[in-house]
Amino acid sequence: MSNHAGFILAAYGVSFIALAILIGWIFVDQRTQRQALQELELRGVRRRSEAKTDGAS
Amino acid sequence: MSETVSKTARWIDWANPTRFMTFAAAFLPWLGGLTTLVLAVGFWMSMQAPDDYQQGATVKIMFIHVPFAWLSMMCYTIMTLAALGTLVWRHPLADVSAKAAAPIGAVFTALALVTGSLWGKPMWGTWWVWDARLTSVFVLFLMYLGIIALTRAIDDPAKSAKATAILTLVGFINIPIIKFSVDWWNTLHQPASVLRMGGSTIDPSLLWPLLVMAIGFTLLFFTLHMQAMRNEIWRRRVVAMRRVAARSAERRTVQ
Amino acid sequence: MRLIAENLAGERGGDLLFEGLDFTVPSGEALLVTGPNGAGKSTLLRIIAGLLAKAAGQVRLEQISGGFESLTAASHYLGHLNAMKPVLSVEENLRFWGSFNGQGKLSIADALERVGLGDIGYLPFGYLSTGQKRRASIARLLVSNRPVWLLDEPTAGLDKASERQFAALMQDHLRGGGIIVAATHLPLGLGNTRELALGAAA
Amino acid sequence: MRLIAENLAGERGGDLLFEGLDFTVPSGEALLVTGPNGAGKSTLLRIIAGLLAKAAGQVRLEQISGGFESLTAASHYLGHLNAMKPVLSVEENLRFWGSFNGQGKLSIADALERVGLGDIGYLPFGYLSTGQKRRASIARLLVSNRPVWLLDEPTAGLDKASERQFAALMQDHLRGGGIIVAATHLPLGLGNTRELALGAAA
Amino acid sequence: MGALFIRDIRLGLRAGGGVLIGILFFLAVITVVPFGVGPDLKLLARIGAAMLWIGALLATLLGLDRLFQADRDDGSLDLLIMASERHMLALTVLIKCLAHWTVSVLPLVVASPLLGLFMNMEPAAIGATTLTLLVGTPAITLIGAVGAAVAVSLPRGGLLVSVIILPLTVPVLIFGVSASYGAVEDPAPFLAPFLILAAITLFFAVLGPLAAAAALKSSAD
Amino acid sequence: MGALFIRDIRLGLRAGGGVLIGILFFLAVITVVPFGVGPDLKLLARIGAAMLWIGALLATLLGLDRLFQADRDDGSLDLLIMASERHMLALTVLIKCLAHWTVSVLPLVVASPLLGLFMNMEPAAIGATTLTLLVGTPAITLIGAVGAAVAVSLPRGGLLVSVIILPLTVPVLIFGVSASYGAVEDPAPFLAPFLILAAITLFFAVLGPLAAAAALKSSAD
Ligand code: HEM
Ligand SMILES: Nc1ncnc2c1ncn2[C@@H]1O[C@H](COP(=O)(O)OP(=O)(O)OP(=O)(O)O)[C@@H](O)[C@H]1O
Ligand SMILES: Nc1ncnc2c1ncn2[C@@H]1O[C@H](COP(=O)(O)OP(=O)(O)OP(=O)(O)O)[C@@H](O)[C@H]1O
Ligand SMILES: [Mg+2]
Ligand SMILES: [Mg+2]
Repeated sequence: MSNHAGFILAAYGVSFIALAILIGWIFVDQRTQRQALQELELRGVRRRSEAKTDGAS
Repeated sequence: MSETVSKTARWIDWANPTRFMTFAAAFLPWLGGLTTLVLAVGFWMSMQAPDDYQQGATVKIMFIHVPFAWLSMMCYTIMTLAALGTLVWRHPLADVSAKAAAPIGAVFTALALVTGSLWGKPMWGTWWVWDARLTSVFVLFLMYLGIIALTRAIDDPAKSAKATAILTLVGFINIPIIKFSVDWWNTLHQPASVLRMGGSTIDPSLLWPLLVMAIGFTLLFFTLHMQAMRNEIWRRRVVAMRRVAARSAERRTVQ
Repeated sequence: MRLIAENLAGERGGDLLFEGLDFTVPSGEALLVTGPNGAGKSTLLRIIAGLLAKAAGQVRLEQISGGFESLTAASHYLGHLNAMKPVLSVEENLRFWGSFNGQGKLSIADALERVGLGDIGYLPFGYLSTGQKRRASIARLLVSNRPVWLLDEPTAGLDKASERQFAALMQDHLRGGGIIVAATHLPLGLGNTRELALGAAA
Repeated sequence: MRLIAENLAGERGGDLLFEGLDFTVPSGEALLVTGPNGAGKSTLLRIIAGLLAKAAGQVRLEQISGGFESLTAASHYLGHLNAMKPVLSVEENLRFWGSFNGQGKLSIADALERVGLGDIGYLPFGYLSTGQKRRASIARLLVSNRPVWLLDEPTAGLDKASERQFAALMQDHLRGGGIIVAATHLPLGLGNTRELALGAAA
Repeated sequence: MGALFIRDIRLGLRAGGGVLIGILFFLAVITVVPFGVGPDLKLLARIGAAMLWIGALLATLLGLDRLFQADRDDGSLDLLIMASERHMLALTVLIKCLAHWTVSVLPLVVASPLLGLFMNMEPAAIGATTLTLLVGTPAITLIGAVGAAVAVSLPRGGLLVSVIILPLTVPVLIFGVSASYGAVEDPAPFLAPFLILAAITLFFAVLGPLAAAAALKSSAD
Repeated sequence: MGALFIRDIRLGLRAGGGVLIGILFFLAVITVVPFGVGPDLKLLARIGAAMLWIGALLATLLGLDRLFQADRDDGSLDLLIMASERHMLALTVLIKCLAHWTVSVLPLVVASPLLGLFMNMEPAAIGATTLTLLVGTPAITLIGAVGAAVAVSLPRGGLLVSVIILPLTVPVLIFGVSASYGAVEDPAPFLAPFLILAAITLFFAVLGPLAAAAALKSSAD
């Protein structure tokens, strides 16, 4: 039954690649946001109030 | 009455974004580790699983196809609950949750479609048929993409929240309607008859790997979702702080 | 009748523009909202009109006369945009708003006369000059009867004569027991006005 | 350089609004076009800009410096509409007009600084308040270098401080040998100006 | 309310190219299908009803995105929202939908018998299709209103609106087509799907305006 | 010029939600078809090319009427016309058309092979349809641009002219679809209609912008 190996490999391969991209994107996003946040805090910008800023979402 | 109010208030208080962030920071590493472990075991088990007498080795696709299909529906359900959260309780985390879930759900749905197609070609001899289940998953995929597009098109979160929530809710009505009406439509024109393995009679040697994989992918979903929610909250803080910065700077130049 | 704001706060895109505003405008008086560009004058008017959610506090109309149910229902809003269709004639536009908003006071011909457009009501609105467009929108305030007028830079584009004409119209409205809240950079030429100065762009 | 109009006439929808206009604006001076609503001020500016056909006469630029080929090519036109896209940021809008119109003079950041919008260039244009929008459009005049500025009610919606700022910008432009033709109901606060009063609404 | 209806009809006739462009698109759809399926008249007759329905569905989308956008751009939407105590906003939406349907979709319905002839359909099928179009297309407009309201603040919401609403219009299409077939093919019933179609239209006549009104209210800024 | 292209692309992407929307729209349109005609794979394969073309036509027409209107409404059009000594107006029109095509139509062309698979089309037919779409759809945009320009210049009479111009898109559609079929069905030729299609596009690439520019120049008021 190895004549279907191509399909199985393709299915697992596509899934692996897609999930890897998704995970990678989420981690890159995390680093971007964290860096931006740190940079702003270094410049001395403060949120007006935590609850307010988050509440405005 | 007053008791329910205070109860809701307490619950909302618990789930405020700051607490969520603290909780997520502590919890995420463990969740991530567990996910890796379960997925590794599941993968090993599915490699060991015997071939099906009818479907041959292609049954291995089931171990990923079925969890993806389940997760695609679970994710939409979570988004629907979040939409209710936005519209009814106006909870600030609800919109964050919905927005973070949409891309993840879209990926899982796309993978269910792709792995299903890759299974269908050797089993049915065609990549695609317009049968009830396939079509409704495809429409689900379209709705995910539509919701993502809408959240991206309106950049003010306060405004996009409600629009997206309305769309998600209206879309949820759509899923049963489509499933139901596609049956209608299939009885009218003779559909290409579709082979389908009986869901109930799965051999334990196939069932166990499937269950472990399903749990693993569900854990993966929650890990990613929590992390994406964290990112989204950070993103909103960054935007808010940039605005504050800009405004105080403008005050300086004007005066 | 009194327009009352208590501890009112307004925000835009997560930024608080003003907060803790308290004011009362009794019937027959006008409130002039002033302040630099971006101070939040238009935001305040839109909040009073009920078009924008308030960030905190409240604003309401007390002792409403004339059978209106709420502040929004009792208000005319004249924003930057004229809310008229360029392809319809001035008269058609006014006739529509007159019957949609109801409570007619002046006939369309009279209203046009009052803003000095008596002869060109048949022209498509899109053909008018800037100032004429503004005057046609002012005529919209006259064809339906509303006690509260919310005016956002109403005199932008008006020439001196029309400004005086419009000041007279506002005086009439106040004398009839109306209330006016106007955001403006220019003096409006009214007598009994209070002023609310919003801060620098905050 | 001199802007010269000879026996100029303008019409709208078959009506002659003005005729026999003669004027000369030498380099370094401003012409103020005044008159009641509907007198044809905007029409005159659009004719000078080459956007509207003249009914008779002619208008031209003599001794053009800077390599421009015609009056139209040498002119900046600031109409009632801001010619900016609400969904693009202020900077993106200006960058587009800067590279489309070419002949850069100020950088975008400098131009925004000059109109007091230095820090909010990243905001979508649609988010700005009326006066801020107008100031952003004024910045458009600064990013490309054109000797002739045709301004239609340029200060509509500006607060007092921005009006002064804008007057200073216009003075600079004139000092650099530019020409300004402005239609307005309000004094612009310029020194060396000529005035052209168009008749009553015809 | 009547005033709003008249205004919107006037606007549609005077300014928006909706009517004619819609019909034109409808014609284009019907013209190219025979190229696809070949000169097989039987086959054409069979898919005729489906094609008329698909054409009408797509033509309805043209211009639907401007349903509220135009009013927002000139400030009318603010006043319509402010008047919501006098005229319930959902009712205002309903009237606007009706006007849009009258101007842009009704002409298609009227033209459909002619196109049915081109597709070699039987008279009974033509009648049934026209009837289902008449009853079913308002549902599409009403569903579309929700999409248009959600996307109102987007300057170019056109495509987005269609994407949002097309999955929702699927049931309408299915029942419309099956009712049309039911009228000619024997085993298939006509009345059941037709009644369901009418029910869908009535359902969305209530739900669509309510959802659209909610979206519009939250869009004001 | 590059700046104009980039601006228009940005506008298209930002406002409507991106390329994604284009593809998504097409997917949604094509999904609707099997619901109408039924899941018969053979029939779907036969009408596949026609459906892809109809979807593309619809996507091109959506928003095309706003091509110049949007610029006119915010005053940009005046400045574009005034700059005509620096940038020939016809070129400006061409660039705007290109940007519109790139944002709203190109994604569909790219997605069409996938949809061909869904419609169960043969590989040769898929390739031919994609190719004809790539070559033919610009013509539709260019023809539409003339209509849009005329509509801007004559706010009332414009409609009539657009309706005279838009039927010109029908030949494009017909040659596009027949070339697609020519690639798979034996008696029908592929090359002849394909070349005619290419010729139409080239012809309108010259004539369209010139005509539109002339209309725009006379439009300013
Ligand atoms: C693109 C094609 C396909 C799609 C979109 C798709 C979609 C789905 C969905 C949504 C489910 C979950 C159903 C539920 O739990 O209610 C599912 C389950 C399943 N699918 Fe697929 N499928 C596809 C192709 C296939 C093929 C080709 C096979 C096998 C020949 C297959 C076998 C299964 C099995 C065995 C299950 C689990 C059994 C069950 O829970 O009922 N699928 N699929
Ligand atoms: N839709 C919006 N989204 C986000 N921010 C906005 C929006 N509209 C306005 N703002 C911001 O809110 C602030 C106040 O705007 P507003 O229009 O109320 O000012 P204003 O006092 O009326 O100014 P002007 O005198 O220029 O009319 C401005 O800084 C502006 O940038
Ligand atoms: N597109 C048009 N078609 C026909 N007539 C028009 C058009 N635009 C303006 N008019 C008419 O031309 C006359 C002059 O208009 P114009 O805009 O030049 O006046 P203006 O002096 O700028 O007035 P304002 O001070 O109000 O801006 C007006 O009476 C107006 O009705
Ligand atoms: Mg304002
Ligand atoms: Mg003027």
